[in-house]
Amino acid sequence: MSDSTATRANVYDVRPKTEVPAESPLAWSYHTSGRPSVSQKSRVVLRERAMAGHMILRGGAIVLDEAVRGVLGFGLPARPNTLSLSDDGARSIQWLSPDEWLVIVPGGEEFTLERQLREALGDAHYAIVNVSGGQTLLELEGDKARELLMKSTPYDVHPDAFPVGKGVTTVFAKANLILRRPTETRWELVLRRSFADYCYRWLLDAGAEYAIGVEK
Amino acid sequence: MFHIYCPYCEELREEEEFHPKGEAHIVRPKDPEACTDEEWGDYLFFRDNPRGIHHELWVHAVGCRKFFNVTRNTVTYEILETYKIGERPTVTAEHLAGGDKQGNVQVASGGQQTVGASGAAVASVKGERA
Amino acid sequence: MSKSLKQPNRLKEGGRIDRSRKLSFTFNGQRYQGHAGDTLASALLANGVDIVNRSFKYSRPRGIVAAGAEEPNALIQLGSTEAAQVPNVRATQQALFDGLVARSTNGWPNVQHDLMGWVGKVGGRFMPPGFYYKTFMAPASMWMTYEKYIRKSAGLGRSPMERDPDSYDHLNQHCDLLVIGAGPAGLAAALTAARSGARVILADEQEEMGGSLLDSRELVDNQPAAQWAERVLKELAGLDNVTLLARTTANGYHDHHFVTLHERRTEHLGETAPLVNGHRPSRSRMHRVRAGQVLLATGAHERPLVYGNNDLPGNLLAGAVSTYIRRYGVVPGHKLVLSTSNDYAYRAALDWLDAGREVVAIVDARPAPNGEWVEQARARGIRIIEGAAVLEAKGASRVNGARVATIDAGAFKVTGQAETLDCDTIASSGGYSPVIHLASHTGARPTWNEEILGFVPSLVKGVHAAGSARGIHDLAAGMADGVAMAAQALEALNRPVQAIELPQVEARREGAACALYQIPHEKPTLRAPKQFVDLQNDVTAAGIELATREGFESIEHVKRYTAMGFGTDQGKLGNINGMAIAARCLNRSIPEVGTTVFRPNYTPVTFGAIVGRHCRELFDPERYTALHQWHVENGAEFEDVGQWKRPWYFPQTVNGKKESMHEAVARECLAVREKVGILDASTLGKIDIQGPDAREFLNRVYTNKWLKLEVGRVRYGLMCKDDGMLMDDGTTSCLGENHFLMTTTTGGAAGVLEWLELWHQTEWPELDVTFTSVTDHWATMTVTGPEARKLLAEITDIDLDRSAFKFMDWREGNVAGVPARVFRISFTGELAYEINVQANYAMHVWKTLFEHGDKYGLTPYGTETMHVLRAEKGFIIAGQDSDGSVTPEDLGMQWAVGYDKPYSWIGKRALSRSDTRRTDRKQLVGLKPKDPTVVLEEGAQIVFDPDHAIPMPMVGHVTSSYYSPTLGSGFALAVVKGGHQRMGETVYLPMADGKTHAAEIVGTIFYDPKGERQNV
Amino acid sequence: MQRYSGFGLAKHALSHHENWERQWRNPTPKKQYDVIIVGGGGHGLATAYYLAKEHGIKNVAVLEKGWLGGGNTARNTTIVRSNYLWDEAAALYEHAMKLWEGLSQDLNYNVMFSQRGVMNLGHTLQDMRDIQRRVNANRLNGIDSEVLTPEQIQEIVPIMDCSKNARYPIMGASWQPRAGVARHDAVAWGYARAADALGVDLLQNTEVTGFKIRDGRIYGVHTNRGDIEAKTVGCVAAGNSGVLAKMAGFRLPLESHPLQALVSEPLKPILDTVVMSNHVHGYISQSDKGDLVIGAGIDGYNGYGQRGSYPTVEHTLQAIVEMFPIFSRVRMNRQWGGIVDTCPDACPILSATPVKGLFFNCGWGTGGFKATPGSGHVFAWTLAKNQAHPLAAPFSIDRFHTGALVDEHGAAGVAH
Repeated sequence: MSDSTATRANVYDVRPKTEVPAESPLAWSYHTSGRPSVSQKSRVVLRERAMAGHMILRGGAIVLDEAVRGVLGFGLPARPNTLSLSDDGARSIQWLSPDEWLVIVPGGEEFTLERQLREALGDAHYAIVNVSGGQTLLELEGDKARELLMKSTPYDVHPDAFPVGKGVTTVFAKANLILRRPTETRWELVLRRSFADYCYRWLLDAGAEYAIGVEK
Repeated sequence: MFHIYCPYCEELREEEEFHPKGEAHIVRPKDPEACTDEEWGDYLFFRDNPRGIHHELWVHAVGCRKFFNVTRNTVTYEILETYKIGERPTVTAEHLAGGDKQGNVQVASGGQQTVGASGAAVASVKGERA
Repeated sequence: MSKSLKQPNRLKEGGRIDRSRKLSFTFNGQRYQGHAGDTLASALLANGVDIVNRSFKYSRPRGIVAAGAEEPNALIQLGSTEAAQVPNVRATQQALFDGLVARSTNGWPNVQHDLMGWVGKVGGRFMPPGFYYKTFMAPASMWMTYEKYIRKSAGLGRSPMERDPDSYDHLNQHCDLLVIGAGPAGLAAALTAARSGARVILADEQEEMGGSLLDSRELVDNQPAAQWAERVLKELAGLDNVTLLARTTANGYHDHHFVTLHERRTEHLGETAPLVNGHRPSRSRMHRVRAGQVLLATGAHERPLVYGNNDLPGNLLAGAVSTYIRRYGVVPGHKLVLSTSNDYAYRAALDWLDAGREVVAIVDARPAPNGEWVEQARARGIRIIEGAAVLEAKGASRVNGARVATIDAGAFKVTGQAETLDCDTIASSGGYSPVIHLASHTGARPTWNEEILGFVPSLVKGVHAAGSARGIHDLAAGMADGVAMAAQALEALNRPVQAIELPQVEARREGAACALYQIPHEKPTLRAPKQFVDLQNDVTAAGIELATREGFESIEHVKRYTAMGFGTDQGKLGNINGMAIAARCLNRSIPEVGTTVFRPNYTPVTFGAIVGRHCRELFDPERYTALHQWHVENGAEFEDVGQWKRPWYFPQTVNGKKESMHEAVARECLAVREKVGILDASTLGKIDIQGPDAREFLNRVYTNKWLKLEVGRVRYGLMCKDDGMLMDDGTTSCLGENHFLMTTTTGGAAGVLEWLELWHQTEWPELDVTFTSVTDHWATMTVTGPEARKLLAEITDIDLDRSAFKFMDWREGNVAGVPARVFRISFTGELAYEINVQANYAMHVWKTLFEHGDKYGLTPYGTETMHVLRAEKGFIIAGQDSDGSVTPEDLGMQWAVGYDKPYSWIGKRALSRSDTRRTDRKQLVGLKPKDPTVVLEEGAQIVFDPDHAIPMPMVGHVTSSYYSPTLGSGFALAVVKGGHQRMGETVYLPMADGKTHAAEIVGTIFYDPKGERQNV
Repeated sequence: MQRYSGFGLAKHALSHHENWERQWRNPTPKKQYDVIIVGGGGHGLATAYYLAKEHGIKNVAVLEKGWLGGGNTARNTTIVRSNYLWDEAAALYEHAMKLWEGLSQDLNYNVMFSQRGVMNLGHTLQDMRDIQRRVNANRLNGIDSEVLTPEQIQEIVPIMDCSKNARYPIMGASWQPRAGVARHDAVAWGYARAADALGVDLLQNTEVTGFKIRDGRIYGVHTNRGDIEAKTVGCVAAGNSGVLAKMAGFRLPLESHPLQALVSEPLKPILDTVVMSNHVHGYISQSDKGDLVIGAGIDGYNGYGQRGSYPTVEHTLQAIVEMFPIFSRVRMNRQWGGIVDTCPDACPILSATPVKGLFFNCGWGTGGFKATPGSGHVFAWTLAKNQAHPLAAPFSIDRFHTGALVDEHGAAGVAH
């Protein structure tokens, strides 16, 4: 059934060329639930890395790995449920399934990246989907961050089971998200837009006993 | 709550991440138009529903979104192996009733969940055949 | 008042209470004092409170029997305020705190003088087990009245009537080894595993860890046993790989070693959680533990003996007597008679004597007991009556004597002359039952062990039991077993074992116990004084005998007929005695009668703890679109669609009066039909489909044809399951030769995506295609109405000319400066553009549309108006106009069925089954009410003959019905048997108010039948 | 049979209850019976009773592998109602309802059928459409059923949160006043005692290990207590139907699933009706003993283990506390699981099979208990006449081949 022609897809930049007001998925949450301030007592600190570029890559690992290395300078994570990062940590690729990866890059880079990847991939079988509007990324730090996660996800977040460089899609309260640990001290939560407010309110509620604060 | 080895994620995950999707290895007839109503109804609705070893389809819904197969004892709920779509089970009721390997069932790499069937599992399978 | 503050039963010294901290509390309105470290039960006993409750059925006075989870009687209502009420708290498990307020759950007007007790005394004999099955039947009409009175006497405590002020939470835990029980075996096991480097959780239900070590007479390393426990706990507390959870009950053992541990975080501090650093912690916490291996060191429960009036206050378990004396410094009486079948219980008499009170006698059922503690008792001058037992307790509101005689336990006969001993306390021990509850939660059936006279757990793989929990009651052996079982668990985990050195425990010679359950009486059981088996449910030996006499021979039947074991203690004290009695009556052995099965919970758990944080605002996610804030600020009423909050309608305030829904919808509808409206359609499911085989795939999952859809075009499609019934519908656009965007219904989005993956992964893996949800990525705004083009033209660079951008085309370009895909599809029948932009920019685009829309009368509308408009056009809603029994043909949508597609697409074959070929199937039609002012009820049933008697043959029902402001009348969609062939016929809708509406069957399209308006 | 009455009870009390007779015999199996019923649960015992009482067929054996009423009869949440959507299902359940209404007197055994009303809540517009559709259908089928407003609901159940602040505010409900609950064990025992009195042999601890089939016709069964012959065999073994079908050489359109339930500790009376919500997914009533009896939907996987997954219990209690916030401090005593045989259309099978003389009564899903008298009555007729009772006819196995399903899914009336 398949032919060997290139994936002929509709590709275009969804970012406006001009300055246009943009709202992260948490805009409504900040408006209604506020942002508890960070204090000395805060044992968990939350920070949104909004407006980043999020892309889904689909295809064979070997082909994609080569293209990604060429374009981004680092490859796909080698193992399931892991993460590879650029040297500066600003760009990441995460394993989602045997033929699916999530690439997160600084906002604005995604379209260029998509074009470069498509160029590099040529006739290969693959798909690239921009999902930047559909999700956002939260960072969680502090000595009680792990306990807060234990309240929220059945996944084992003990360092033995969740070393630096790991990332998984899992259950979070009654939603789901991508949970990752790019550094020793930092956790990242990739939330779906429509569930973001629920997850945010959950974090504030469950984090209240740790005097959770939200950085602007 | 089950602890299920996802053969694609290559680790054990909580049942909350999965959805059961019924009996595995149900093949859609190649030529539906050539089927009688009875054959079509059998494909749609009739199931083995065994008490004992059951091969079933699950999806790692909150995870890699892959479908895969689980061989599970429907009485003890013990999972004997999990394996990818397109693969065949190595643990079957016939196999376990056969006897010699029941204590230490070896499974293809990645598919291993728990080694060996419990006595109860074997007993129930044997009971079914008696 | 001052008298009651004296604590007459409190010893001058001893116990593990903090005598420097006095706590006052109230029980049944009376103020008392206790100490930190007390339980409510130990404090009540210290204060000499005998009657703590009245029994459930016979209303007999009841006192405290046990010291732990097995307590059947001392169930109290806790709480000083309405919102803090907790029913049925076991006084033996409630730590005392200052200001605690408790009362008995039964007894009217109070437990001391209870009127129901009189009823129980006189009426008790008319209430054998199952009495209600045998009476209250005549006349039939009276049952509900009888039942009203039966219900009045139901229940123990009462529910609070106000919202719980506290919160609860969950903590997901993972470990290599979960050790349940921190007694000698559990501590030894935990230490072994901890030193071996495993991730260990050690949980114990009591206020203080240590289990039997805390009240043991035995020395460990020549020191009180509790000191060894303290040493071990200190070491464990210092290890990173160990989590210690005190006050934490393992209440359920679920599959694959998932165990729920209920930690009472603040229940010892107050009736509501106290403020800590300005924040109230959760009152209790459920640890959801996934363990690699589990070690049960849950100990054993002592069995009481079953003799006459064994429920009078002053009858206690022998072990409880020791616990109260040694752990709490409380002697629950003055003159003790101990009735026992074993050596170990002798410690109660020795402890009693040490406390300086009188031991009247030890009544030992064995002919010549000679163990070490027996000899000690003899040496200390205690009278030991051999081969004998207590036949019955004497007394009215407290024991004042014990009738004792020699017995032949095997022949179940009293052999000697009875003697009445003057005493106020009877302690009894019939042996020790391993606590096998958790093991039996796994489905493993326990087995009877004749040697220890108890059931021992059967263990599924990965579960280990150690010490008393598997019948190894000896202290030294139990500790050694803890080490051995921990090693066994570590080996299963492939971990090296770091052995620990066991402490020195002096060996103690112990004589064999005898099997003793029910004590014979001179009278036959049915005529003897009541001998209680299950105290909480008032089940007696006579009741069990009667059940077996009536043919209830399986132990499950006996339990159900008598209610034995169905109380909140789940028969911890009574089940085995009950089985033994049933076995005696049936002339069988205990294992022949059956086994005993326990279900979670081990002890009851508040709903709140199980619910955790998933309540109130966090009960279920609320999903919002990117435009939610605007909707809120503009007064939208919302409709729940799945988890989404969708604007339902936007009521405006006209002349200070808020519009009704009807008014708002009429205004919104007319705005769309006459000017332009806007809908937030972002909740529709959106799936990005890419790959060279995408087209073929669509051709197989949709009923209609997809091979020739050109890039830039959009098509509507129906999706069926393989039974031919409609599953979902939506439009799919061709974005590129190998690239499509599918839309689904709001509620169907996740299901459709999983459906596509199912078919791709399991049936057609050879097709090269991928599916990615982009529901959240794109925000969708539908601008529709005659003025839509003019409005949109103001803010877009897309050529909107009707020849350049046709109906069912899509184009890309900028809208309000934001890159967009615009789809010319219409769900309203009017000219319509669905604008899709990256969701982060949606609010800007939406607001820009309003900035420009005023002059065109741009009106926001919600789902209700959307429904009216689409129904006027005969567009269906999957799930509303169809229900899982409706085919595309039933909907009259043969135009969307590709009968000649080469591949037998999903659902095709089923359409030719005999039932789906019937011509009289229920088919979708329009209904025009004969009275235009009538809006038919959705769900109204349709008949052909309104004069038919009930039951009336029903031929269909109304699926959608609205008032159409455009048509000026009500109209409806409905399914009617053979409806497609019945155009113009009249049907009837008989309603609950007695009216019958008449309606004409018409086509489904009520407005603009040629579709000219959407195609301008 | 010793007749039960209040007067008799008093008389027995005076003789210290020493003269009560067995409620049923413990007979040894005969070699041959006219009809064998496989399965001694409520449905099987009811079938035997009606065979003897209504059709004069008294040479009947009920074979039970464990103890009478030990399957789902012993483990359900005892709700009885008949407000089903489709005519076929409604007729069957209403037939049962009418029998329930005189059952205690008919059996001379108080099954404590308590018509305290059942309420099905609606929380969305679609819920309300479904409720109206069902209530209208019920009414035209002669079944008592009405739609309640939130105000009426609040009046009947004052402790429920009917406020607009709820996550899914209550928009209305269907209400069947004649519906209610019954004492589940008593139903099995009452039928057993009455059937026994008519001569039916109740054989406990008697497990069927195979069928004797020749030329496509049944002539008996193999059991652990020897072979027993009968030309008519009816299988009524919920939780075991698939296994029995396999022994007889065919498959059924069934899956067996765990269905969990739980009870609170006994409380003073606080809830007088049965409240069910399909949307937030939980249902609740209070027993005469004071327990809150709570349940929800089935677990998704096949299971014969009489237990299910813990998250199901969590979700159920979340729903209960959402509806009844005051129950947060009430404590859960016990949970358990039953095994329900579910059909793709959530309706039962009452049917002949490919083997002549062998009939199956199964697939009741979560609806089994409430159907007990009707199921037994209709199945007895079917076995006696070797022909489907008119109420049973729509529930033949054939429907899964022709496509004539009676789809109670999506009718908001399916759960319990």
